[in-house]
Parts: sequence; C-alpha cells; structure tokens
Amino acid sequence: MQRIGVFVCWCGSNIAGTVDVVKVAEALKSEPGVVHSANYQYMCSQAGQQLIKDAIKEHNLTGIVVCSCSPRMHEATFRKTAAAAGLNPYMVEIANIREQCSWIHKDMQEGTEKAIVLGRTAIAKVNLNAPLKPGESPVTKRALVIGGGIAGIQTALDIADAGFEVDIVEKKPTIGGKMAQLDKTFPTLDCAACILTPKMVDVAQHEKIRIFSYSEVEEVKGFVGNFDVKIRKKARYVKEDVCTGCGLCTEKCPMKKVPNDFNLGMDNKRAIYIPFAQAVPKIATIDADYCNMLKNGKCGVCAKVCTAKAIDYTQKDEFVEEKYGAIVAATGFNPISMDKFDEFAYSQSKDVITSLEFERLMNAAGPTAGKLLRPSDGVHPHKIVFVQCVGSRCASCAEKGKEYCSKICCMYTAKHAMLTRDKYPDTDVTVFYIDVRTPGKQFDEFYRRAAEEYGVHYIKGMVGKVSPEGNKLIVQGSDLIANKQLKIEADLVVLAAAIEPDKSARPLATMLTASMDTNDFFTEAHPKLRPVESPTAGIFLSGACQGPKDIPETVSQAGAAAAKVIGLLAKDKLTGNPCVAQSDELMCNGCSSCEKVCPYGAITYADKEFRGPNRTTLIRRVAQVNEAICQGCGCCTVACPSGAMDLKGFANKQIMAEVDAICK
Amino acid sequence: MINETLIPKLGVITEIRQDTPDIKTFRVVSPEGKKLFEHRPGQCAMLSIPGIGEAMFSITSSPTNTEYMEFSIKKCGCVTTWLHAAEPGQNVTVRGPYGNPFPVDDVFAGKDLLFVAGGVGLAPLRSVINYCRHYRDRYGKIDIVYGSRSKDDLLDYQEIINEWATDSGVNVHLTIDREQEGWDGHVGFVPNYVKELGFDTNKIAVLCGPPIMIKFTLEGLRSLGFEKTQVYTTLELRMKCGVGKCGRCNVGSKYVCKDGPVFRFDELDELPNEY
Amino acid sequence: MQVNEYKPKIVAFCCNWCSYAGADLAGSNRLAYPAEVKVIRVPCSCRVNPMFILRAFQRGADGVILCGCHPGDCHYTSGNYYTRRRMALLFSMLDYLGIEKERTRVEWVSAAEGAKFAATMNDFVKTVTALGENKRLEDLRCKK
Amino acid sequence: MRKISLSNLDKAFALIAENAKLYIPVDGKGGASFKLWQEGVKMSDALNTVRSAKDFFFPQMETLMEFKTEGKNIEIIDNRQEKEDFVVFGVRACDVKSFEILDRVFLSEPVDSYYASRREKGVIVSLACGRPSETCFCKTFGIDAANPAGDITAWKTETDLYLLANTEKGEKLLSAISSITEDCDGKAVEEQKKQISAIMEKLPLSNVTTEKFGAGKTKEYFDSPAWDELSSHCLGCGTCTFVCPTCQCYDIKDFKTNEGVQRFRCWDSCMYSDFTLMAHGNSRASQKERFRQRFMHKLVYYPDNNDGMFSCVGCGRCLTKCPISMNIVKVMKTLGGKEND
Amino acid sequence: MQKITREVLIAKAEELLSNGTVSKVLGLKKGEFSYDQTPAVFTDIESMKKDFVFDDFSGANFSKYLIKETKKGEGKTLVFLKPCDTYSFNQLLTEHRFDREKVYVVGIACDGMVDIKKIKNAFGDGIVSVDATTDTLKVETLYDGVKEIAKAEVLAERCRNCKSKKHVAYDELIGEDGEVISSNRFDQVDELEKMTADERFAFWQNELSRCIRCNACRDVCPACTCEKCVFDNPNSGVQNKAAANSFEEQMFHIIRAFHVAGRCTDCGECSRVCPQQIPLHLLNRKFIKDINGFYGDYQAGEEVGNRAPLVNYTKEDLEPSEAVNKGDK
Repeated sequence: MQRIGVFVCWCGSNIAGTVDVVKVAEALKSEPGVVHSANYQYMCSQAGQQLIKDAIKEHNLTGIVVCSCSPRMHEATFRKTAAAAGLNPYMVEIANIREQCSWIHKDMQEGTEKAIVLGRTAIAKVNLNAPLKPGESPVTKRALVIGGGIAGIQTALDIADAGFEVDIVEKKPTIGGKMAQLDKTFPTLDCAACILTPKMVDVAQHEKIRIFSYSEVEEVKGFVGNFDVKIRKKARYVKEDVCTGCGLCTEKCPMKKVPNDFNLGMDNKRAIYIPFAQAVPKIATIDADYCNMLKNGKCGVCAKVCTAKAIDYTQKDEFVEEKYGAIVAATGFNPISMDKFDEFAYSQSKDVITSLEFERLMNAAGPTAGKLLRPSDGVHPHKIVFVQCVGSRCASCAEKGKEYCSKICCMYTAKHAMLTRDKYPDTDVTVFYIDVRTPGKQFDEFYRRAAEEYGVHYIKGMVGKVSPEGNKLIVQGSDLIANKQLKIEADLVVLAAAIEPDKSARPLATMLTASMDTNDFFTEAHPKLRPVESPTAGIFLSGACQGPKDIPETVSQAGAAAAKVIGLLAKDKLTGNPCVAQSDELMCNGCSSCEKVCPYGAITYADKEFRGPNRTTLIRRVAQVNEAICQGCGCCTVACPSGAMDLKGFANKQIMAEVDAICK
Repeated sequence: MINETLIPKLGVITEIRQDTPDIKTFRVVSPEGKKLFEHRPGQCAMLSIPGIGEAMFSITSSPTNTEYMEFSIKKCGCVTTWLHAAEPGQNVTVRGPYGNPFPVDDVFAGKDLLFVAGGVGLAPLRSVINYCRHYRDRYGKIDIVYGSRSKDDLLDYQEIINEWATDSGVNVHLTIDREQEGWDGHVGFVPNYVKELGFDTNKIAVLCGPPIMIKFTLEGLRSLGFEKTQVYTTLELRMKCGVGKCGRCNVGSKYVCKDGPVFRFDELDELPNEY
Repeated sequence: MQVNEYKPKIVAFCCNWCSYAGADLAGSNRLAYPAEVKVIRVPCSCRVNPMFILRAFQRGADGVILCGCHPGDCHYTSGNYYTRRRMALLFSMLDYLGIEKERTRVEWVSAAEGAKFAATMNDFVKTVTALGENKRLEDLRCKK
Repeated sequence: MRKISLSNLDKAFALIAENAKLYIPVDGKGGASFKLWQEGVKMSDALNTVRSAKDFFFPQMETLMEFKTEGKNIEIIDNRQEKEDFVVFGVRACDVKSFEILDRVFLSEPVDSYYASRREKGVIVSLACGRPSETCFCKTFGIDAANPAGDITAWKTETDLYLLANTEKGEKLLSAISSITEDCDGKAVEEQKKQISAIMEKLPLSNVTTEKFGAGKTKEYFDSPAWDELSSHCLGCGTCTFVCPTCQCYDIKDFKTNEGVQRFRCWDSCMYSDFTLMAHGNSRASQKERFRQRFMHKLVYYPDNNDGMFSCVGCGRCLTKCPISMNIVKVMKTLGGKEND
Repeated sequence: MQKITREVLIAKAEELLSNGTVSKVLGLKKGEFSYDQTPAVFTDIESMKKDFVFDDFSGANFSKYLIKETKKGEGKTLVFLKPCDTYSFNQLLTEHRFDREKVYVVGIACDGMVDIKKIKNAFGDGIVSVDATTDTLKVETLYDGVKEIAKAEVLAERCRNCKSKKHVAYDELIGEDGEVISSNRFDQVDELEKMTADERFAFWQNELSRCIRCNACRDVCPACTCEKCVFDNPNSGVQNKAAANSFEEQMFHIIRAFHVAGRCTDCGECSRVCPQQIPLHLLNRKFIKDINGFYGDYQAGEEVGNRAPLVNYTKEDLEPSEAVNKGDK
C-alpha cells in the first residue's frame, strides 16, 4: 500500500476562485493510501515545491498527487520535485483541476465536487503506480533541416556553428526560399538579396553543412536521437560535383518557352536553368517536362556546350539513407491560390496580381528588370489599388480562404505602397484594409510614414468586385469611414493573398508523426512554453511552417529551434520515456497481433522455455518489447487478447481504477 | 439466525514485527483489545482484507497467551503483500480457529519432543513449542532444530535465544545454510543437522518446512530409527472456506482445513501423493 | 427551487497529444461544459480497451466518449486508425445487443480544437441526459 | 394419497403460490428450467431441467456479507436475511437424492447457514419419471425413479396427478390444497411404478454398477494409468460441474462496489486450472489431476467420508452436456474394467 | 461426392501409420450411444479398428487439440479435417500456435453433421441408437420403436449454413475438393438487426441470462487459445467465475466475441457445445458481417499469414458513428 501525499494548488484565484481547495484537500484525506493532504497558493513555486519535498521526507511518502493545472503544464515540474526529494518521479500523478475544472465551471459547489472526483481518480491511479526507470539510448550527433528557406538556413548555420553536422534537404534546385524572391524587406527596406545571399554562401561553405538540393524526404523511421531518414535526390540530369555553374547551357538551350517559376511565371526560362544568379548550389537543373532530349531524345545541345561534361541524361532519382539525432521542419509557406477569388478577376486579368508577383515586378532581377510595368501591356501603371486580407481572417469563407490572420500582409503592403510612391511619385496608390495591424518594432512608424509622408490612400473597407474594362480595372469597394461606395479605375490591382503552409508539410508531418492543426501548421509542444518543439520528441519547428511570421520572427525562431537541437545533440545519451509496453511472457500466446499494430516495429519474438506442470518443460513463442523503440502508444495492449501486453504508467489496472474512481 | 462461520470477526493489528526480510509477525486483537477467540496449538485462522482477499494462516502464538494472537506471515501472494504494507491500527477480519491441533494433551503428554523446522516453517510450530514450554512439567526433554537460509532469515530469533534456549530441558539447535559473518553456530542443511545430532527414538517428532526439507528430514529420522507413527507435520494447500466444504484442500478424502493441517506421517501414507 | 435533476456520469478518454490538449485549450479559453464529464488521460485513443468502456458502464457511467487525434494526425501515426476500427465494431456490437448506441461515441478533437471539445461534450451530455440512466449495461451492485 | 385432475393443476398451483413462491419446470429456449409459477405458466413435460435443482439451495452466486472500509477501519455487515417460503414442484428422483448429498456437506458442522436457511424454507415436491431417458442411470446409485423422495412425492398419469406427503412440510402443503384434491387409492400409482421399473431395467446404462467403487478405494484407482487417456482431451471447462446436481465446490470472492466490498460465493469447478492454484504452485497442476479429483471425489472420497454414499445420482446431465462426451459412466467403465461394459 | 466412412479413414490411417508418415492419429472414440464420441489419440491400428468412430455425429473441430498434441512426443499427428476445420487450422498457424511440420492433414469431404439435440427435439428423450448410413436416419427410441427422419431436418445449425466445402489446408485429400459456397449464414443476424433496439435487447437478455459461465464455448473455441484467459486472470480486472448479474453475462460474451473478432472462422463449435443452447455464433457472425461490410470480405483462416481486420486499417475506414447508424437506413 502506498503512502500518498495530496497537494492541492490554488493557482492564485485561478483554481481557488471556483474550487474550494481547502475542502478538496480535506475530502481527499480519507481516500485509500492518503497519509498527508495540504493546500497552497502556488504549488509550482519554489515554496510550493519545497512544501512537497518536505512532506515527502516527513511523511515518508511513496506517491504524490498534485491537484493543479494540466499535467501538460507542470507534470514534469512536479516529477522533478519528487525526484529531488528522493521519490521516483513516476510516482507523481496530476489531477487537472484548473483547465479541466476551475476554468470551465462557474459554480463553486460544482467545481469543488468535480475537483474531489478528479483528485480521487489520481489517487486511485497512484495507488497502482510503480517506480519506473527510463531506458537510455544513444544520440546521433547530426541534425536534419527540412527546407532551405531563411528559417532552414538560419537553423542550419546556428547548429553547424555549434559544431554539429547538419544536412539541409531542399526540394527546389536552390536554397533561399521565399526570401530570395523578395525585393526589399520591411521595416528597414534592406534589399532581401543583400542580407540573404551572404547567408546562403555561408551555408554552402560551411564544413559542417551538407545541402541536398532538389531533394525530398522519403521516409523517416526511428525516434529522438536515432532517426533513420531516406532522402530522395531527384534527378536533375546534371552531375552536381562536375557542374561549375558557368551558365553556358542555360543560354544555349533552344527550349526558351519554359515558364519561370522563380518569377512566378511572369517570364520564361530555358529547359536547363539556374533559378537565379546567386543560387546555392549554383548548379544547372534540367526541367524534364520541357527538355526535348529527355522527352523525345532530340537535341542534346547542353551536353555539347558543357565543357565540364556535367550533363547526364540517364540520371535517375537517387536515395541517400542517413542517421540523425534531431529533425527540424522548416517547410515554410506559400500564398494561397487565387483561383477561388473570382470577384477580384485574378484569372481574368493579367493586371490583377498577388503581392509576391508585385515583389518580383519591383525586383531588379525580376521579369521587368525592376521597372514597374503592367504585365498585360508593359505600360507603367498610374493608379494602383492594393487589396488586403484576400483570403485572410475569412471566417465566413473557410472553403476558399483562411480563418487566421496572415500577419505579414499589412506590413508588406505598406512597403509596396511606399516603394511605389517613392520610385514613381506620379502613381496614385490606394490600399483597402479591414484593419491595419502593425505590432512590431518600427512597424507602426513605417505604416504611418507610408500613409502620411508618402500619401498612400488608406481606405478602411473591403473591395467587393474588380472587373476589367478595356485596359482598366474597375474596382468597386466601400469606404466604411466615409460610409460610401467607391468605384476606382485602376491600372493595376495587387492582392495581399493569405499565406498557408507548404503542401509538402502534411505528408512530412505524417512521416515525422508530428501533429498538425486543422490549417496544416505544425503544432508546437506548448504554444507558449515550447513554441519551437513538436510534441514528437526530436522534431523541431522553424519558421512559417508553425504559423505565419515575418523575417525577423522567423530568424529568431530558427535560432531558437537550433538552440533546442544543439541542446539535444550535446547529450551523449537520451533517457527515454519509461512508460512503454511490456509483455508478460507467462501469459503471451505469441500470436503476433501486437507486432502487427506496432507503428515502430518495437516488438519481436523469441522462443522461450517455460516450466510446465509436473516438472515438464514447454517451449513457447513470446513477444518482447524493445524499450528504446517503443513510444508507449499502447495500441498493442488492446490488440493482445490475453492481456499479456500492458503499458507501464498507463496499465490496465490503473486505467480501470481511474474509471472506478470517476464512476464512484 | 444461526452463527455463520464464513462471517468473520473484526480484528485490529496492534503490532507488526519485521522478523526477517520477508516475514512479518502481526499481533491481532479484537476492537475491544481482547483475544479474538481461543485456539489449540497448530490450528489456523482465516485473515482477510476485504477487497483484497482471504487466506489461511497458522496461529503462531500459543493458546496460553490470553491477550492476543500472532501470525507470522511470509510475503508471497496478494493478501500477504498487502499485509506486509499495512501499519498498526489496520483492521483485518479473522475467522477460525480451523483444523485439528497437535495432540499436545494426550499423545505428546509426558514424552520427549523434537521439533524440526525450516524457514517460515517455524511459524506453525511456535504455538506448540510455547504451549509445551508453558506447561513445561507435562513434557519430557524438548529439542528444537531450526534452520534457515541465513541468520537474518531465522524467525523469532530473539525469542529463541532469549527465552527458548534459556529454559531448562529445552535444547535449541540452530543452523543456517551457508557460512555468514557474525555467525558462529552450526552451518548446514536441517536434515543433515538432524542426523548429525542423532536423537534417540524415544520421542515424538514434529516437522515443518519446505517440502524438500520435510522429505529428507523424515528420511533422516527414519534412519535414526523413528517410526512414521512418531512423526507429525502440518500441510498447507489452497483453502477458501476453512471448513471442508469448498472442495479445494483435500488430499484424497481428507481435507487439510478440517482433517488437518496436522497429520502423522503414517496417516499421510494412506493418502494419495497430491500435496 | 431546484429540482433534483438527473445528471449523467460521463467518462471521456482523451489522448494525451490532441484531445487532452484540446480539453486544456477549452479550459484556457473558458469554454464551459458540464462538470459531469471527467477526463481520463491516455497516451493514445488506441490505448482504450473495450474492457475499459464496459468497465465504465459497469461502474455506473451513463456515457463513454473517446477522443483522439484526427485520423492521419495520430502522434503515433496509426493509433487512431485502429481505434476507429475497434470502436466501429464494438459500438456496432453494443447496438446489436440492444444497448443505446448514443451512449458511446468517438470524436476526433485536435489540440487546437478547444471549442470543438467543449461543444462535443455539451452535445454528448445533452444526448445522454435525454437518454436517462444507463439500464441496459449496468451492474446493480455498483448502483446503491 | 391424494389426487388431482391435471385440468385442475393450475388451480393447485395458484393455491400454493398464495403462500409461497412456487417454481415449476418450464419449457424454454435451450431446454426446460425451473421458473417462478405465475398465471399462465405451463409445466414442462421434459424429463429434466438443464440445470439441476441444486440452485434453489446453493445458487450459482450469492452474497455472503458486505464490508465498508475507510482508512484502516473495516465494518463487517452481516446482511443475511430471513428467506421466504418456497415450493419446488416436479423435482425428479435423481435431483431429490442430490439434496441428501448436499445436506451432508452443508449441514454438517459447522452448518452453512445460507444453505440451511433455504433448505428450511423450501418444500420439495418430487415427480416420478414416466419416461426415463437413455442417459439415465440413477438405478446405479440405488435411486428409484418410480418412487422419488421429497416432502411430497407426485406421480403423473395421463389424467391425474397423485400426491403423497412424506414429511410434515409435505403434509402441510397438501392440506393447503386439500380443497381441490381428493383422497384416492394408490392403484394407478402402483401401476406406474411397475411400468417405470420395467423401463429402468431396459435402459442402456442399467448395467452400470458401483461395485468396484466406494470408500477405501483411493489406493486402487489413484495411480491408475487410465486417467491419462480419460483426461487427455478434457477441455477443463465447468460444464459437467455446473449441470451436476451434486457438485458443490465453491469459491469465495470479493467484489468492490462503489460503496464497499461485497463478499460473495459462487460455484467453482475442480476442473478449473486455478482451482487449487496458490502463489507458489498448484497441487493439481495438470488437467489429469483435476479430472481425477472430480471423479475420485464422486466415486471414492465422498463415500469415504459419508458412509459409502456416492456423490453421483445418475441424472445423466453430464452425459448430454460434456463438449467432448466424456462422463462419469465412461470413467466408471474404464476404471472398473470390462465386465462393466 | 465420396461418402467418407469409418472404414475409409481407418484404411488411410493404417497406411500412414505403417509407412511411418505419422506416429499417432487424432480421432474420435465411440461412446455409450451413437452420438457421444470422445476425442482420442490412437497409436496403433488395432485400437483404431476397435474404438475409432466416424459418422454423421463426428462434428468436433480437431484443430485446437493440435496445440497440445503437437507438443507431445516425436512424430507427426494424423488428423482428419473437414473443410470448416481447415480454416481454424490455418488461423492457428497464422497465430503461430503449433508447428505445421508436426501434423499430417487428411482433408475429408463433408456433407454436414447431425445434431443430436434436433433428433431429441423430434423424438424426445430415449434415443437408443441412430443409424446414419443413408440420408434417412433410422432412430431407435426407447418408447416409440424405430423412427425415420431425413438427415436434412436434423442437420446441425452450422452445417445448414455451411460456408465452404473447400479445404484451405491439407497434405492429402480423400475424394474431390468442394467449393466455397454462398450461404445464408447472416440471415439471422439480418433479422436481429431489423428489430428495434428494445427487441434486440430482450432477445439477448433471454439468451444470455441462461449462461452458466461454464466456459465450454471458450474452452472449445479454436480462436480462444490464450495461455491465460482474461476472465481467469485475477489481475485483469475482469476476472469472474460466475456471472453475478446480467452485466457480467454481457461482459463475458461481448469481450469474448471481441477478442475473437477477425480471428473467428465461424466454425460454430461455441454454439454446438453450449449446454444452454445459446446461439453464440450470432455474436461472432455479427462481427464477421460487420467486418465484411465495413472493410471488405474477409474470411479468417482462408490463408496462413493473412492480416486480421482488427490488426489492420485503411485511411478511409468508416467512422464508428457511421458503423452504428448503418442499421438505421
């Protein structure tokens, strides 16, 4: 029988406001096994923890129940507290009387009653707890960063600078990501290329970093510290180690009408290409969909002109298998498709463009060499309308847009408006907005400068319709402040499209067993306290794959993720989760049901000798669990008909005791 | 309504003694602080913790003790594990006494007695030994051979050396299985020790301990010239009711709970070998 | 005067990664649902043995709800897919035995769906309250 | 002797049911069983019920007592209650005999009060077997199917039911229905008895004898090599035990309710592997030992302790119900040798 | 179809015993009456000739006995398996319950087995002997002399709905192999599903309340081969020896059916041995029907190594709420 101590936390008024904590502590005193019961304002505080430690020693406690906030918040805290007092940390159970009680109930009596039941339930469980000892596993001291945008680059550099090997997997031929496509960056108006490309070079030259460009993650196995990853290196038909990046082939290739995705299709490239001048690695890639040689065996110009003999039309996808200790997801974002936004005539008129396309139009390396010209006729626009929140904050139009705020649009629209007015003072700029959101260092000043110094017309209201009329675009919108309908004849309309996670994120999340929210952003282990970790151990989050963010935020998060990875890789051994499955060999039938449902392949079989009746010996096939691989989901325990398989820390008996206690 | 033997009495554990690393002795009285019921040496009682289970234990205290009963219990199953974790003041339920006692007042009377025990096997013999010590003048010479794995595993060690060994006409022979620091007594297994000691056959012998010890001790005694009619032992089997009705503890047509647990070896010879 | 209205006993099994977090989020956002709902945290919905569900009914529960990550989002990749099969078959069997099918439910609630958690629990409690006490899968020894 | 026309039987039942719960064999899915008589419930013609009548005195499960525990304290609650009067109608000779066998177990000191109180309150109306089955061998155990014991013995003819009280309880019950019964001679009954006895002689198992068994035979059979084969395919289920009118092994278990602990007793079977399982071993480790125990108990151990009386009444239930068709007749024939064949 | 007779099987056994292929034969031994046949192991042909029996009452499914039998001694065990038995045989192999190399399977055709309970229902107690050599059974009764009844009328319930005449495992066949046949075995399940919940509840209460928890269904079931059943295990939390009330009756049967779901081959032994004649196969068949309906047709034991539906999934599986609402439409 256990000697259990119960500690009821007030959490200031968070709990004590709707739960009579004194009454709870009193009521739980008479539960089986309880020898001590106390309450305190903040159990998680230094003093609160000391209270627990003292009680463990004074009352010789063998188990602890803390009635407090969610175990997801402070279970680890109180386990450490217990361990510090010499108690096995797994003899601690948390009764969640805050998130799942005091915060949702208003009535004191109701809250108190429920808190008592929750406390009783935790006590019932702790009565059946057994001390657990985590297993240990080694750590592969190498990290994988998936995605080579600014987030991935920064994370990789920071990890590599700490002395650990890092591989970057980038699905495009070059790293750089969205930032490489930007012209200037708010609020300081630095040129994006000027601050990004040196970092790209750093990556290329770092001895600890390998870049797998034009590659994708194919398969992920294993667990924190011990991931086995299969990477698909897509055939680029150019030998990477031979190509010098001279670019001759990209000039000689006769296939000229290949839409240039780097410029969002606003101009063309060749079938063999280097995405942009500062690409890293600077290696040509053949677009197999357009290359005549690959399609029908006719041409071969690039091979002929290549002095380095780097062209290889027979190249196939290659697979690299590598071990990693940690994986960082930095898969980034994309603007959402405008296909469903017919009201803005995006598909009808070339002169309705997205902000990212506008970014390319303003860029000196862009399709117009930096001159602001209309895509339809190459004429300089004199009246531009910017529409904000296209698909963002779209609670009522969830089927085409997003409910969330894309966060960066207000600022880049202000940037675009300001830059336009700066370069082309003859151009009239109007911005339609719902709200202008500028929380950030120098952000509001930046926006006000656009509106006040640069004379950008900010109109609070939404655009209802854009209709092409001749070479003009008729923009119908409402001015909510003036309370009138507006009709503007514009030359160019720029849509601030909402951003969404890259499409590759979801299949990746499945491979990583990392969870995602309904919008396909990766879920963090804790929204505030563990914002750069996935709930899946060993998986970290960097950049916009976790949620919309601007460059400064992305970079700081990238650094944070790197710090977490470094912390992990710095360890020689990892202590695992001791709440793993275990098979009672005396009861196991060897039927293989558990093995079949185990997602990690943690179960194997062995023939073992057993004592039969009357001094006989029997050999039986029995299941054995590899504790380093088992992640403790418990799926096997239900597949097992005999109940031979059980889960430590969540044993059948414990859960049934909880059920009993709740239903009592 | 008539008395129902299956309905137990309430008992309170007033004292718990750690005898060996895995044996504790529990002192039990009624809630009023009295002895729960009278018993004879060698009889058993059912102890239970409601919700945990009920199990049969021999009463290790002597019937001559008028204040309380004691049970020496080795931790092995569900109930015993629970009891080992209990603290003084814990209520238990007790029913009994069950089984036949040792024939202390007729067969044993006036005779020399030899008690041979191994490990926790001393527990059932303690009540007889103390009974005979209490009525010292009714019996002849008493020899006690007791052995265990180590010194720490000797049950009631203090009582043995302080009380038993100092009684006149009582000879205590202790042995442990293997050499141990701080032990200057005999080392070796009980059956061999019994043979070494070489008792005369003009006495009654009582054996209790693990099956293997019983087997070889009996052989040893036989080689010394003892008849099976002179040697007694007690049996232990799975029991539920304690009154010969639930159908478990029979060996042939004898129920250990009712016809035993005390058997003479010639009686056991009549029973099939299923214990 | 308040009448002594019937309050069902509801056991909710929630997976640690999604639904338990969703329940926490409901709390953080102060989204109320009835106190009759009490959550048992399990690592994954696939940890829930049909025996636990029957046990809950035996012990006096009037409704049992399982919450797990959305299919495809399981922290352990596939746990909730197994849950889905197991519970589909179990619930169908309970229905076959004439036990009200509304007393059992599986709902996928992600860590971000605090509102869904609260709404689900409100709805489930309403449904079970309307059914009244569980009579068909009860153990009278546990109802005194 | 009294008689009552079968057409008035329902009236008799109604009269009996006024003062006591009345149970009669009723046909239903899966065979006949004793059911509480109510208006409209018809008596079965089946030879016997699937389960024996032992349930009335030794139910499959009964609560013995309750406990409440709090902290270190235990409260023992003796919630035994006075039993109600009841009448079991239509118990066959074999089952009636089984009560005598059970009595020797449960009514011997210390008396089992649960059993005793039911025994005290129950009135047995037995019924002679007009059409014994091929599986019947009650004669082997000296039971007369034509003249069953019980508080009242009944014989059923085409038209009438004849009743003879054997005990005071029986007399009392007969007098309660005297208004619709009439005195009669025993002619028809004698006729039926003769007829039944003649059939009993012809039954295929009429040659099974107990000669070779009984008290003092432990040594003879315990180590017989025949047990190996006899038990080799025994499934270890409890079917034979649970349909047997004389099997009385039980288990005592605790059930934790939401309020406290109920200690209950339920039928157990010596055929079950955990029957004698202890923390440190099992005295009957394989099915052979368990199988042997059951039959040795019926044929040797019980007679040892009960003046030679066997613990089998030849009802034949185990013959029809055993999943592998192993039964006491086969055991007796195999162990007893070929002359038994 | 070749009529399988006792003599044919004895001849086959004699051949295999004498040429050393097998060292023992698992078969049935004749009993007191025509119908009470007991499994037995024969090691010599003389004892077989004396006691071996095979006729229309020889319905026992032998596959489960192989677990124990293959662990005893050297040499192969000869077993005669009917088509339905071979599914259980394969399922046990899938679950690694015995060594295939230690068994020699002779597949025997089967045209259905007779249920003595049905004969007794027709003629009452007192069946002295039954001659089942032709399709018309001659039944000798104690009270009414010799009676005749068509075999089809007293065919065991499971044989009436035979699902396959095809052997899915054998070393050797006697006679031609048959085909998987489309049976109406789910008709009763359908009927129950069509009832209201109240009616279904009443139906099952009536059935399950008769359960005496003798465990015969479990102990005979070839899918129930656990070293220790949860219902016998004091640590499982569901151990019970006697059903204390209707809940425990339901609990036992629901959990047992769930544990064998996807593994039950629908051999029907559970219903055959139930002393209370509870139609237990209707529980198993419900699971089989649901599995077929929800996840595509699946026959346990069809092939060794098949992945049972409950240890499998697809991403498109239906939701539990859809599963229970299927009946409403």
